[in-house]
Amino acid sequence: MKILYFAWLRERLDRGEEIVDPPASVRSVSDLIAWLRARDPAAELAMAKPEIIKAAIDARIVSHDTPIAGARVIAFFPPMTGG
Amino acid sequence: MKILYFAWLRERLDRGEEIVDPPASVRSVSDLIAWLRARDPAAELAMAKPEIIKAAIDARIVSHDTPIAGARVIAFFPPMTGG
Amino acid sequence: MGVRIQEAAFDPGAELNAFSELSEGAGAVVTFTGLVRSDPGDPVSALMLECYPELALNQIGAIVAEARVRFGLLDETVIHRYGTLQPGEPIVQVMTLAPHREAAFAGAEFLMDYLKTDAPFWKKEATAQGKRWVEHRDADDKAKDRWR
Amino acid sequence: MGVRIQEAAFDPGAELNAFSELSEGAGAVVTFTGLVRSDPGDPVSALMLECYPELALNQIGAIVAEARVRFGLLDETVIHRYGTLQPGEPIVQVMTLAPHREAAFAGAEFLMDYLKTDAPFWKKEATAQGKRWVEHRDADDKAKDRWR
Repeated sequence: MKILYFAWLRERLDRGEEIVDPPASVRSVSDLIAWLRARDPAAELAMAKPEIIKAAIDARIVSHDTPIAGARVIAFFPPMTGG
Repeated sequence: MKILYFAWLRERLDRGEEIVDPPASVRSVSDLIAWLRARDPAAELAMAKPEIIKAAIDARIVSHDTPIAGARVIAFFPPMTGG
Repeated sequence: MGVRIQEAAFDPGAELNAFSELSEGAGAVVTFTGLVRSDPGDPVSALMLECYPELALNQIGAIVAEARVRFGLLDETVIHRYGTLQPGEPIVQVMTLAPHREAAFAGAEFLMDYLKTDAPFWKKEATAQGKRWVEHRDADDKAKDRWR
Repeated sequence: MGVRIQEAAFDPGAELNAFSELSEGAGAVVTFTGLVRSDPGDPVSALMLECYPELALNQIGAIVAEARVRFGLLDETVIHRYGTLQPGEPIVQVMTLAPHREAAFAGAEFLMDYLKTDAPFWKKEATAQGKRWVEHRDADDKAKDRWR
């Protein structure tokens, strides 16, 4: 699956996207954040407060307990400042 | 002094303005309305409900108890429907 | 600040662009454009707008000055037409410029609520059944009263 | 109905004129134009707007559909830019068309409140002290909550 990062999350990770292949035990968005943090010190720091990070699956905003099975694109980003 | 009439008041009186010279006993806007009604059957009807008629002295809106001494132009009109 | 009472048509977009020239500290422009409304179930063929221009300038000037202080506006313009207008034509345009959107919206709504009840214009509609004066709406008084 | 996410500049007045073409039963157009704001005491030399376009179209499309039903709007358009913008440049424009002013104002305010918190854009300001991400404002959450 493809992961997208936006704003300061993208900057701190020094990448806007990456392809990952998490194991089957990674079931929810929360699980995915924990797995991404465990495999990368930059992600460990950038995502240290998961509660302030928002997520979208296939361009729909989701809560962190949403299953990721079947997802093609998962995006992570800080609170939005549009308008 | 000059009197101006607007909207349906102007139509019912069939005039937009007139010059009048009321006696000294006509002190307030209320007095003027009563005097105008007494001298003209069309005004008697058109101004039959003074409470719904608004007044302005020299292009400033005033209440009916305002003295008219020194006024150059007094306007009468129904509630406004601008905007 | 600008108040214009005119018989001539105006161009809403050109007015907006002229109004929102670069102004330091400005972040929000709100534009209200009022159009001659024709109800599909009771069509209006024309709207006659009568006006007392001297009083309109005094009344609108006072409302605009109050709005500027009350909402901290950076600029504001009111354009109001009189004469005979066709359905769909712009009657009135109010524009407010402010640092943030809350003030720009509140200023424009405040100005419109006051124009409806305090600006000396009177509307007469031409319909298939003849001509009729538009009645003053109690809802407009209530809208104005919320700013007290 | 229209939602446009674009890097190119737009002309606020031309957009307003194109939007308010004759529409039967329409009496009110409200236009909100958001400008890149530079505080005189802490000037901004440029604003970088990052965007997730697919999510923006979904989010704004849903908000616009809700606004249309909730306020009985006849039409509405949202234009939102991304990329690098200069102070004073238009970032966003929201336009609503309705029979009466109350609905047009409420619809435009509702759309702006939701765009601030729910549209996937992130602002970064360039200042004399360097670049900084604009913080999400709690006041924007509160503004949105009043529509619940």
